[in-house]
Amino acid sequence: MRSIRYREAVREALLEEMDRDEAVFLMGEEVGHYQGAYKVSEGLLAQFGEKRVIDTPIAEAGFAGIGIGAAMTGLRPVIEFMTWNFSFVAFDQIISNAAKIYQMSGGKITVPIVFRGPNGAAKQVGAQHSHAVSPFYVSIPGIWVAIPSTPRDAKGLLKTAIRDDNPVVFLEGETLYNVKGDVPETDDDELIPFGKARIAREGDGCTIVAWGSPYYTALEAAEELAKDGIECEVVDPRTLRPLDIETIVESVKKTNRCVIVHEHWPYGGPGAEIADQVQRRAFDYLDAPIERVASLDLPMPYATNLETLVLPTVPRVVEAVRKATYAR
Amino acid sequence: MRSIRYREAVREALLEEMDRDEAVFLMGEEVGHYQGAYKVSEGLLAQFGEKRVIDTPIAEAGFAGIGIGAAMTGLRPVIEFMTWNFSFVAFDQIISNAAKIYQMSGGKITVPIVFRGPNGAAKQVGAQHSHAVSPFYVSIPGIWVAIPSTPRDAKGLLKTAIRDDNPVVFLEGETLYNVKGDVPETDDDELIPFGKARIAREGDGCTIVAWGSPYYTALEAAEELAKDGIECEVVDPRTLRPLDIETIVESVKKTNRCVIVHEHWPYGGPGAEIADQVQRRAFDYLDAPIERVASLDLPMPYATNLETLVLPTVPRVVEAVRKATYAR
Amino acid sequence: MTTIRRFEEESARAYAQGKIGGFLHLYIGQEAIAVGAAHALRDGDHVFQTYRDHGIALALGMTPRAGMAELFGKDTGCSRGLGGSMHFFDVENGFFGGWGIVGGHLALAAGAAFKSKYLNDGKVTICFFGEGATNIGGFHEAMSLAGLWKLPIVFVCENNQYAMGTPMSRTSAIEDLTLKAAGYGMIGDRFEGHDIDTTTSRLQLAVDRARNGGGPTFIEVQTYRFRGHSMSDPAKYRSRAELEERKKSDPCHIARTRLMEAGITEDQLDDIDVEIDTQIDDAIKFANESPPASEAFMHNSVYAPSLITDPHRYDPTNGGQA
Amino acid sequence: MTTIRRFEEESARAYAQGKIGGFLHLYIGQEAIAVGAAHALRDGDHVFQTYRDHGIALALGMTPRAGMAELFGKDTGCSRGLGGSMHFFDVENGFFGGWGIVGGHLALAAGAAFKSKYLNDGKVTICFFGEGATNIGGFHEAMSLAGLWKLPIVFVCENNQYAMGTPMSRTSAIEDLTLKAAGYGMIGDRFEGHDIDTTTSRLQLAVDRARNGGGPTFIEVQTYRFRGHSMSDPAKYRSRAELEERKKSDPCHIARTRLMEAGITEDQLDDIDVEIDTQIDDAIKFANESPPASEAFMHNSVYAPSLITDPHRYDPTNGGQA
Ligand SMILES: Cc1ncc(C[n+]2csc(CCOP(=O)(O)OP(=O)(O)O)c2C)c(N)n1
Ligand SMILES: Cc1ncc(C[n+]2csc(CCOP(=O)(O)OP(=O)(O)O)c2C)c(N)n1
Ligand SMILES: [Mg+2]
Ligand SMILES: [Mg+2]
Repeated sequence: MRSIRYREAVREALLEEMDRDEAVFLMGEEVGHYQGAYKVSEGLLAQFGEKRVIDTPIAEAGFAGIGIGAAMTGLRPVIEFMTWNFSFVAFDQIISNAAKIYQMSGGKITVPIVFRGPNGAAKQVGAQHSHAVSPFYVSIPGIWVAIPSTPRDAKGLLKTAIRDDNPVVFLEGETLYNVKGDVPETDDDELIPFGKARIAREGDGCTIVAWGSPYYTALEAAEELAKDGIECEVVDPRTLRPLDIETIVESVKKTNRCVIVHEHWPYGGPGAEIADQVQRRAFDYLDAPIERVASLDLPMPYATNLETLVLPTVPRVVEAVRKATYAR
Repeated sequence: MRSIRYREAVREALLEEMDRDEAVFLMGEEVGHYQGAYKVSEGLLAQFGEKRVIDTPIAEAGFAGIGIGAAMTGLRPVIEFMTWNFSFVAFDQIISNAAKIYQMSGGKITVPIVFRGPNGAAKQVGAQHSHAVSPFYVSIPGIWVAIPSTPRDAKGLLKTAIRDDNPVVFLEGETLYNVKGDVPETDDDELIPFGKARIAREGDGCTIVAWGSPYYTALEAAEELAKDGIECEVVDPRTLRPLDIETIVESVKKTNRCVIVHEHWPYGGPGAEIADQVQRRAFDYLDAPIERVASLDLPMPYATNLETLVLPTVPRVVEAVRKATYAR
Repeated sequence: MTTIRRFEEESARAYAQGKIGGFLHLYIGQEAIAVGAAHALRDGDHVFQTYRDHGIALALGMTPRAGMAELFGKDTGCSRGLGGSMHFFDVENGFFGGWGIVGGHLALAAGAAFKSKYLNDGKVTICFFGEGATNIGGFHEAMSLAGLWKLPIVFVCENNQYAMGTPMSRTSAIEDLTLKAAGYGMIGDRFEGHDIDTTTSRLQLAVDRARNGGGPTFIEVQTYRFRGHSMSDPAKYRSRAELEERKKSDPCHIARTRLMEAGITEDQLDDIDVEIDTQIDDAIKFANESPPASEAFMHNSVYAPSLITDPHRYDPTNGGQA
Repeated sequence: MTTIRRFEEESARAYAQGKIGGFLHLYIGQEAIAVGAAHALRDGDHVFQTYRDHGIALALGMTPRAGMAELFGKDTGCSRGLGGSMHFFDVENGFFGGWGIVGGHLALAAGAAFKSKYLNDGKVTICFFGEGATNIGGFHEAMSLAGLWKLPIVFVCENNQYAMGTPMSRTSAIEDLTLKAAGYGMIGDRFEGHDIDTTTSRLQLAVDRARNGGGPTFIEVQTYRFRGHSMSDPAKYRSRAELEERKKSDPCHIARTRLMEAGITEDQLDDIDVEIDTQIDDAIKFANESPPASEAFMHNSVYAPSLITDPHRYDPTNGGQA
């Protein structure tokens, strides 16, 4: 194990997979000569050349579609959206094409493609650049949705994503790129399977399900709550589709409480889905209503004093757990 | 009251609002000379002329954007998507522009616009043309989402939508256009408020929340269940954003059971959101887990024998209610 | 071409009988383009088309059986009954669909061409679309990228004068669509598409150019559809006189003339017609008797065999859970 | 122009001090275009711009106070601190934003022009965007519709040679972007944008054409940005020599020369500069001292007063419930 940054973990996954398989290429805006808007692809152009590290014009629907067409005919594209905010102009390509081709072709054509890029609020980038997009993509059958919280998960899940024969929406954390964490040695080739949650912290006081940036908020809140004797079990689903609901339900059956913490808006999405499934599958075990801590239901304001209020915070998570444990 | 078709109800709302206010216009593909792909705008071109009933090229993002720009500067556009499937190419216009402008402009610019058109599966139109889009739009703050099930609601809600100063996503039922129902006389000018659910059928055995096409499936199932002595209360939210959760929760507090029936895919969306809110707000009243009846989680197949299996059916609703009432 | 014509006529009939559902867009009147394209291409090349896709699929070699069974929603159909009329697929013959979102498949086709450039495999891609599609962003982005990267692709705009009920005069500021080509640094070509000899030779030029590294071409082919946009369209927006005038350049008749010029006798042609009738009858029979689309397969059609937690535990009845 | 220049220099400084956050895209080097446009327009006309929007906002009459306070995230800002650098708005002065999605605002601008045609109100709309935006679908659809409907709009492509780190040679198959205009049935114009006299007169031509019912114009203005794409971009993709060469045609210097040619003395110009300095200092002070963006207003900023069930019961802390 070595401690590396999330950004480097993503980069290593790209590098190793491109090295392993000639069919893998990286395409997107500023991924090559500029080394990536967030420097995720640093050095890749030098290593693999313009053929495999491809700078594009600003045409997300176009190059997402080119990726899908290339995947249909035998390549394994990794398409970078500079941020997931820009995927909305390519939304139709993902929902109408990528997600449907295997089915519409009667199972004849596979679409091994990864769409990746930073997701969620950065800092003060305002209403059009702060979207947490998981609610839009999780509901679509035919694609997988991965959302790694740690460097190790980022690397291992991206390697799996690239090798999977289905389209994968891969949501990196814009605010996580600098986070450091343990990652196996480069010769380890660790593939983290989809649909397998990770228990980040054990406890029997309350289950907290959290992913992405707020995963760290949840861990911090858990430490705080531990001081008051509430030991939280923090579960990170790692992939939202497939969703490892069993691990979450098992945890809730043990703790009898559940709080869900995420960055996306409150209405619907994986946050609501997990709540719904938990109430159904662990109905007799729940000692309190499931609580959710989400972003406020509004467009992200620019001003920093307001942005802070919109995102899930430690106090908000603490409060939710107290509510779920009748401790307040 | 007169009995008219859902299609005519929508048309009447358009006609009356265009008649009332010169700023209202209708724009979309084939809305004019062709009288609408589903004949919703029949006769409107003759009545209002090409200035106000505007046929467009195939450029959904373009004319959605033109509508938004026109709304920003004083007009009140009604933009028709021939079907909501085609809104995906205009998704960015709705989420990044329409929904954000009031906020980004510091409350200076309003966007009184209605996006409307048929939603959901028609019959055998396949994977790319059968989307039930509510999960994508409900999660976005800054827009309202209406989904009328009956002709009366269609008319009254559309009139409200056109008069509201916010962007409205108005989801008509492609399979509902021929449904007949009572609608007030034309001089009545009934405006149905947003965020007010309608109790379509009273009962104390189980609450069924249903909207759109499956609303009728739910009503049918309720009749069937009544034969076995289970009297269902059927609640139609009418608008999904704002969502009248109080009425739903009140009903559940009475019946102690809840089944949610909808056409969209199971993961997330309003179906999951309602379940989540009910479990939280009526936790102590629930005698059984909340059940959901949704479309199967797959791209819509073309073959009619399969399509039937994908959509919510009366037997599936009956089964879910039996489960929720421990009656099976 | 007659096979296509007869296939389409029989599917119209089957649609009226309720054996086919959903949307059905017929290619009648435009056959010379698809067949010309098939002539111009080689094995292993790629073709993408809109929902109006029966013609090209048959021209490339799909059997009428596989096509008709698809329309009937049968497991033996070219997309196992899941795709339907708009989503024919036949990868073995180079046919990559059958797409329903206007403009949505142009980038996919550019992607196939990108693959050919990447692998340097010498293959060419043809992408068809209607004149109505030239106004949507998907057209622009695919054209821009193909022009920039000099991809081996031919964009063929089948200008049949109408997009559903709307004549081009009401959707385009220009009449000659090849004016757009220069904006993408692309060569343009424009010709009438009724005569199989013309379509073959002109498409061949562009295909050869693409294959020889000369980059993409944008082609506007003037054509006309004799039926409504789809089966539900009575086509009231055009006059009977207009239609009759257009039918004078029926590509099937022209092809027949060409064959006779080439020395084929009337009798020989009649024999071929009989053969084709038999083939189409057989396709209908086959489609009728085939088993319906498979429920088991439908459940397995969402994801290709996958690397998610073993075993493959995906269950479509319960949203997105492994 | 100097006001813009000084405003931006001070905002760069404030950004370095952490008083401004997020993305900050400076207009330095392109000022002659915004000011020329402001000259060419009348009160009540509409302007739409990208995220690189401070220049045009000030040129149209926004006070440096309102602009700087917005950058500082203050309630007194032009968008009450909710918009930030990329989303300036000033409807009173005809400025309709400030947009962050490349290509996303072109159709909005066409919509404002559509409104003018609908109401026959004699107003004109100018829409600015970068050369990088010409590859995206939003450009194409807005151009197509404006060309088709002959909307009173001027599309101004500020070709500053780079889209973030990418020179146009790597994103466009053509060098002269006005080649695209013909494909939309539109008139094109192309000129260097360093000299305020040129920009004013050439933009005036297009604005007048639009106002007089002559339809839209597509203009490519050759320009250059002296800073990086945004504050986080060190602009390593271009040489110092290139930058120095370009700085020789600094539009502010040229404007100064023009004023002196027109008889304004050096002293008079220096006096103006001092005045501008004072104004910008005042703006900084004002921004510093203004109250932060309002939480109460944030909660009320999601929906305009509405017809939903009375009273207005929308609660953003609890997703979408009335
Ligand atoms: C994005 C999108 N918008 C609208 C439609 C509905 N639609 C299907 S075909 C069609 C007309 C297309 O005309 P054209 O491109 O000329 O092709 P043709 O049908 O004439 O072959 C329309 C509007 C669609 N499928 N996709
Ligand atoms: C749809 C979309 N894709 C990507 C981006 C990220 N992005 C912001 S500005 C920019 C470059 C734009 O270049 P250009 O259009 O030339 O304008 P300039 O910044 O040079 O004024 C990019 C890629 C975006 N904002 N929107
Ligand atoms: Mg056509
Ligand atoms: Mg630029």
